[in-house]
Amino acid sequence: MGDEKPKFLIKGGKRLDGRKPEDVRPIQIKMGVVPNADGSAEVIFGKTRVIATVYGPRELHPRHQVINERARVRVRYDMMTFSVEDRKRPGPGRRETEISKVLAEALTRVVITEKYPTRAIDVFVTVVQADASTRVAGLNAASLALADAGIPMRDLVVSLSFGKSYDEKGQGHMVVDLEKEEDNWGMGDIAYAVAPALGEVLLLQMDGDVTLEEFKKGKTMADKAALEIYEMQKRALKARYEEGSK
Amino acid sequence: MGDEKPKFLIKGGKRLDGRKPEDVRPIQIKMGVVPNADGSAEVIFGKTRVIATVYGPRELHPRHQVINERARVRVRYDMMTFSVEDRKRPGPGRRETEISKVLAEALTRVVITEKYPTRAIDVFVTVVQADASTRVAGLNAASLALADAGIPMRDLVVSLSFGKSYDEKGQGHMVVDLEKEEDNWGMGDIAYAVAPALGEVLLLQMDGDVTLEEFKKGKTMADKAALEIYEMQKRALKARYEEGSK
Amino acid sequence: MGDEKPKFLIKGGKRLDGRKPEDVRPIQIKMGVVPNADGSAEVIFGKTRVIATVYGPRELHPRHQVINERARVRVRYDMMTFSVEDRKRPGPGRRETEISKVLAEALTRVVITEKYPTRAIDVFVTVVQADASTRVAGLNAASLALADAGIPMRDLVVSLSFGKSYDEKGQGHMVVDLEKEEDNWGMGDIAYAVAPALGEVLLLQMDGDVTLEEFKKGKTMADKAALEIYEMQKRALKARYEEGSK
Amino acid sequence: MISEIISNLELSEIRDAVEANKRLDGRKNDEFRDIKIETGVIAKAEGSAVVTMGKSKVIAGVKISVGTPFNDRPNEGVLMVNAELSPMAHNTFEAGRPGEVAVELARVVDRSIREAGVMDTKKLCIEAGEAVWIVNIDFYPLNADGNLFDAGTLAAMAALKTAKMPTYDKETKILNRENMKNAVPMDCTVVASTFAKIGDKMVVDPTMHEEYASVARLTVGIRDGNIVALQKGGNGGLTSEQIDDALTRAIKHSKNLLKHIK
Amino acid sequence: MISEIISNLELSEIRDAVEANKRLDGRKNDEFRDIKIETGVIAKAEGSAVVTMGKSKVIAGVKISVGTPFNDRPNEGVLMVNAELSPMAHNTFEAGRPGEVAVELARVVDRSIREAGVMDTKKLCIEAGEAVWIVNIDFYPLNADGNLFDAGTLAAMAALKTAKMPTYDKETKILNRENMKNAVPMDCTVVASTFAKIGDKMVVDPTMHEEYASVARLTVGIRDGNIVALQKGGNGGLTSEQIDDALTRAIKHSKNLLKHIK
Amino acid sequence: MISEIISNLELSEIRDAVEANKRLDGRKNDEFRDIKIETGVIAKAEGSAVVTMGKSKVIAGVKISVGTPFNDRPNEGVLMVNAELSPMAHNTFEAGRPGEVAVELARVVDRSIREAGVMDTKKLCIEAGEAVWIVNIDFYPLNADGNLFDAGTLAAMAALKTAKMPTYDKETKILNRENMKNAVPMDCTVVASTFAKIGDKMVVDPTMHEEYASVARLTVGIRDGNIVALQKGGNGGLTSEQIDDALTRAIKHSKNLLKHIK
Repeated sequence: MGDEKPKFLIKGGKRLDGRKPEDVRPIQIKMGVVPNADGSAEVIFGKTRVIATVYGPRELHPRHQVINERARVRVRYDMMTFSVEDRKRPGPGRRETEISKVLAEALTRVVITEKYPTRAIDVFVTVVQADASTRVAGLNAASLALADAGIPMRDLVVSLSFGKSYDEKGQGHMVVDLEKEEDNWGMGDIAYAVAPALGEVLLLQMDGDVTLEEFKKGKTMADKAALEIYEMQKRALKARYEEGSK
Repeated sequence: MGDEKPKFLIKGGKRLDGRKPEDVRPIQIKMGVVPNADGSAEVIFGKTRVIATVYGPRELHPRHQVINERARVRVRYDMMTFSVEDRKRPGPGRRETEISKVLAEALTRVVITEKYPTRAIDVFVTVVQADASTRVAGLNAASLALADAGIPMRDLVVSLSFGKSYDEKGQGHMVVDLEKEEDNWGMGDIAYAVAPALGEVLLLQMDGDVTLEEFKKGKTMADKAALEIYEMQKRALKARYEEGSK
Repeated sequence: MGDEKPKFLIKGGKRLDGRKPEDVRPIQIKMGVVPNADGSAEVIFGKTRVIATVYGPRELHPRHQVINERARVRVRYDMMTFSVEDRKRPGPGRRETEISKVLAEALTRVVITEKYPTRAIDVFVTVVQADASTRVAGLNAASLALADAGIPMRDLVVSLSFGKSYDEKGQGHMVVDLEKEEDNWGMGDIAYAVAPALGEVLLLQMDGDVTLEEFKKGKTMADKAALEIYEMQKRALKARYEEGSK
Repeated sequence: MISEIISNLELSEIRDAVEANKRLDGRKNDEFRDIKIETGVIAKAEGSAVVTMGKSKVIAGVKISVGTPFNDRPNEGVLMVNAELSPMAHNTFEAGRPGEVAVELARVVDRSIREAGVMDTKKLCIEAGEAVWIVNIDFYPLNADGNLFDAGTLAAMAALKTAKMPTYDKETKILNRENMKNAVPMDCTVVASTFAKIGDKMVVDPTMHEEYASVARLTVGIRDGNIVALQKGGNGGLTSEQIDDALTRAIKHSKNLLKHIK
Repeated sequence: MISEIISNLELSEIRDAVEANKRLDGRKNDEFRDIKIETGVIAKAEGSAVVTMGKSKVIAGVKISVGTPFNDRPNEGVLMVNAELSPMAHNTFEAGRPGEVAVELARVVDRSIREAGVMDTKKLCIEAGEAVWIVNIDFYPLNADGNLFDAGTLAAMAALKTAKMPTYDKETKILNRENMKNAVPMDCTVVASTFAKIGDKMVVDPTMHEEYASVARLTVGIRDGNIVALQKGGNGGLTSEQIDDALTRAIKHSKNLLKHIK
Repeated sequence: MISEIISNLELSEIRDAVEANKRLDGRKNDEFRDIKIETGVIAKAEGSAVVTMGKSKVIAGVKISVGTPFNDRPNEGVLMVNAELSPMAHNTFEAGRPGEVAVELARVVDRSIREAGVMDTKKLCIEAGEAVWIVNIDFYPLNADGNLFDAGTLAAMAALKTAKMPTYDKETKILNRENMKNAVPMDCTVVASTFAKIGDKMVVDPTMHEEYASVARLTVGIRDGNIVALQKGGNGGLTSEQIDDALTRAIKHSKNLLKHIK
């Protein structure tokens, strides 16, 4: 990563990969990619590839983690060692621990956990290839994998990043779905998730430097893009359901 | 600590900080410094500052540690990372493990543990600033915190260090309550605790090189100083009690 | 181990230590070497010394390891820090974990585990001095220690290594019971164990490069040597039994 | 956030109080507790501070040493923020490796400081590729009563502001902590405001019981009126309006908070 | 091998099927499942492959970096093979430090590659005693349905075969992964065949349920028709004839397996 | 000290025996068990010894290697003493990281050796700041029947006394353990005596059952008649007189113990 900072990330309204500020990268959704799991999905955002698998509801160990009134949604976000430029040591570090926590909180909001008191619903979010926005790609995958597992949900979780790029004059521009260069060099990186039907924001993390107005503008762009992703999720689930019922 | 060895630690009956051999440093006791805890106390010996907190009697995990007939007194001695010259890595190492063990043994003797079968009484001894004699300062703090928590006790534990300093001729002199230079360069460092009413020694650890006569002399000096500290403990508890009953 | 590769490991039918290809090193068996244990044995193959101790059948912790129908045979293979050329860090690494697994599997076959449902039979295999073939020496010791502990068994486990040496022309020769130089520089190292009465191979691991014919030849040699070791085991147990019944 | 249970009675008391904009300790929903900052409390540390925020109390210490830079940043020093939820400070804190609560706390405080550009780590270079300053900020609650995020950020900033640099002799490789005079190089100051969602209100600077009674949390790091760090926590969601409300209020609060750090 | 219980009914079905040389999925006892290998699947990795073997699916990636050699081998690079039985891939896999099953799997795949002499680590020396190439091969099951040994070995070999070397500038000590062209130096190819003993038959390439139904396992690594690695697993024994049978068949299978790795 | 329970009957037998100054194994309260020391038992180690003390048996080994000195002591070698309470030796010893019992045991033996000045670590310097000798002494009980402190100290000393130094070539950085001749530099010898308080008597060299029956323990390290290390253990207290008594006796015993170490 001894790379030089690029002169611009956006120029004439076009980003480095040709996208407009409000464009997400090509998104692919593959359902049921891990047959062993109770539910699974792979979500691809450009060069970012993440697989989520769900096991459960199942018995919860260790005992002191049991919640009497509802199921506990546990998330383990991890990166394959070769998913990044420099080999990542196996096993979660502090970054992965934090991400696992906020993903679990977002998913807990939509899972109807009270249907499964004392049980565990385990979600494994595994980054196969990282090109920024891995946690939000993973959260979409997790939402789909939960639905694939037949876990009753209040809504889907729709997630993407947004942030602040700069043009050749150093002027900031809000953009959605950051790729690697924008994440490395941009002036703001926001991980964001909504439950559209509930009208709630479930994930919000930011590194950067933005004004309140910039933030609001980005959020509006993200909300719009989220609706597209929401539709994709629903289409993928419908197709999966129809395939299953054949 | 690439420091030079001082030419003397005591000269003309005066130690580097002006104390006489039998003098302890100025001691401060603050009760109830951590309101969250069931009991707490801070003890300051010169520049050494240690806080002890007590939680319990409470349920004991893991199960295999439970003692059917009595409570288990557990101690966790730890140092804040910035309490010492070179940052200490967080978490206890081998030194801390050993100290925790001997402190727990000393406290177990005075707590009427049979009143709380199967329970845990947890004592956390945290060094905020270290200038030698941290474990003995911590043991006084722990004794006070236990009393503050209302745990029934057979006696208080009164603790201080003693050791052997040298004068400008290299001649040894027994002194009480070592500060850092005396600890680093002296010829004997003894951690010592007594239960005055029980007439028992509850802590005794030594690094150094002393004759039997020197040891006995130091012990006599320490026993005398211990009685002063005993009175201070009692006064602090009395003041705390009166404050509480207002 | 910056040592030079020797010009040959065998010449004129004689190995570096004078043995013929089919010869095992002098073997010593000492029973009951650790009186604390329920059973124990030390096995010495030349300069390789291994002690095995057995504790059990005893209660098994943690609970999730319990097998309802039978006892679980657990093995912990470990090397003393000073048993090897360069000090080994205490505690098992990946190599030790693998060896422990295959030893446990071999022993499970011969122990009549169904006699002790839910219990643990713990076997500790400790290398005191390593000169190759430590796991097979350890497996013989474990077999004897189990018998010494009075654990009912279907058969004894008889174990030795075999492999492929080279002569001064680089020609391969199969040999049994490798010592250190043969292990380091030879072209094949096979850890092997049989239960002679059952007619089964219970341990088989190989590093190397051999043809099928070479392998078969070595195996035949090893089977022959195994019968000698089998007799030694039986003699050692008989002597132990007679000593015990005096 | 923390698994202790509070009674349903207390829960509804807290909610009613927030609804009436008069919290149980008498504060309005947009009011911080009293803040007191004491610096230079640890002689052994290069910088230190104790922050008292109501009944929450946090101690932070700065230790500065010399190490080798990371391979990919040969001319940058290293800043590390770490939170230790020592079991001394609350009966729900456990000994052992930092759990997810401690990790999140440390990372959120670290994030504000890093993203605000408080420290230009290039100024911590002693000799490129060879030796750089390593600045460790560790903080511990001395008593935990909620909102350790904001108290921790204040403590870290106050400790850093008052810290002094050791000196280092490149030849002898000796680090000297006597007569430290120079301040640590700092470019700006950052503060954080944390909000808890109780009912559908956002209350600032929650106590621990308010945290138990809340369904979501939002921490906002502000530097010069700009947002530099955000972290939502908790199993509940926030509406877009609740977020905007919190951000606006955090910008306002930042001015008061900054006054506490000289 | 893995502690999941299968029903007695299924157990006897599997045994009867093997006895009749017609396994539950229709295969003969000496038949592998269909194998599919896709390489270059991970742009971030220097080499990568996904191997599908029936319902078992394994991904392997190669990462190459520069490090210092071991003291006792100053002019040799380092090759490391690691298996991660991530809990994503099966409900019996657990998070945390690799257990004995993962360790054995990694070490057996590593053993075949090392003992076959696939890589002459002396060719990985950049500057003796100073800098050598470190080649890490990590593999993960993406779906586990038995015989991860053979699938893992294939995946590791296919990833290695298609891997490219980064470049390294000794002066600036900069590692460059752009425009990688040169292949990783390889001297040969190794493959493995694994047999499960069910009843008194040895069946090749067992599914996970066949593994549950088996009492012993034998993995055979073959290079150029020679045996380079062996590993018996399981609580049961093998007769000498069963071993010889497996070895003979493994040599035969190796030719087909090799065809899958270009 | 160790949580195994002994019966009340045995407890009172032990107490009565001590009271009568005729312990269950026939010894007087101030009598050690028979001590046997065998050295040079491990050819792979630079020094080694097995100490038998009644039914307690301890093996110690010395390994010597070359490493870099600590930053703050550039011209001093390193001496490290470690105790491994391997589960092989007693059914109460557990596998895993050393517990507090093992840590205390190791540190108390280490303390005697270090404080007595047995080894001047400055004599272990090869090249200041660059290379120094690292001397590791590890000891393991081979059978545990009480008083591992004194047996461990004897074993460590005997192993060290008979250890030989490897040679080291500064140019090639090659460590050579062939034909080792020179002794390890030692300035003195230290021994330890441990007392258990049973009733109000102090008995020397307790068996494990005597340890169970005791309420406190005192270990005394003696060099040249001076006290160099002390460690009290156990949940009970000692009177001042009991301590003085133990110290006096430890000084006396030290002369006999020294005879066992040539």
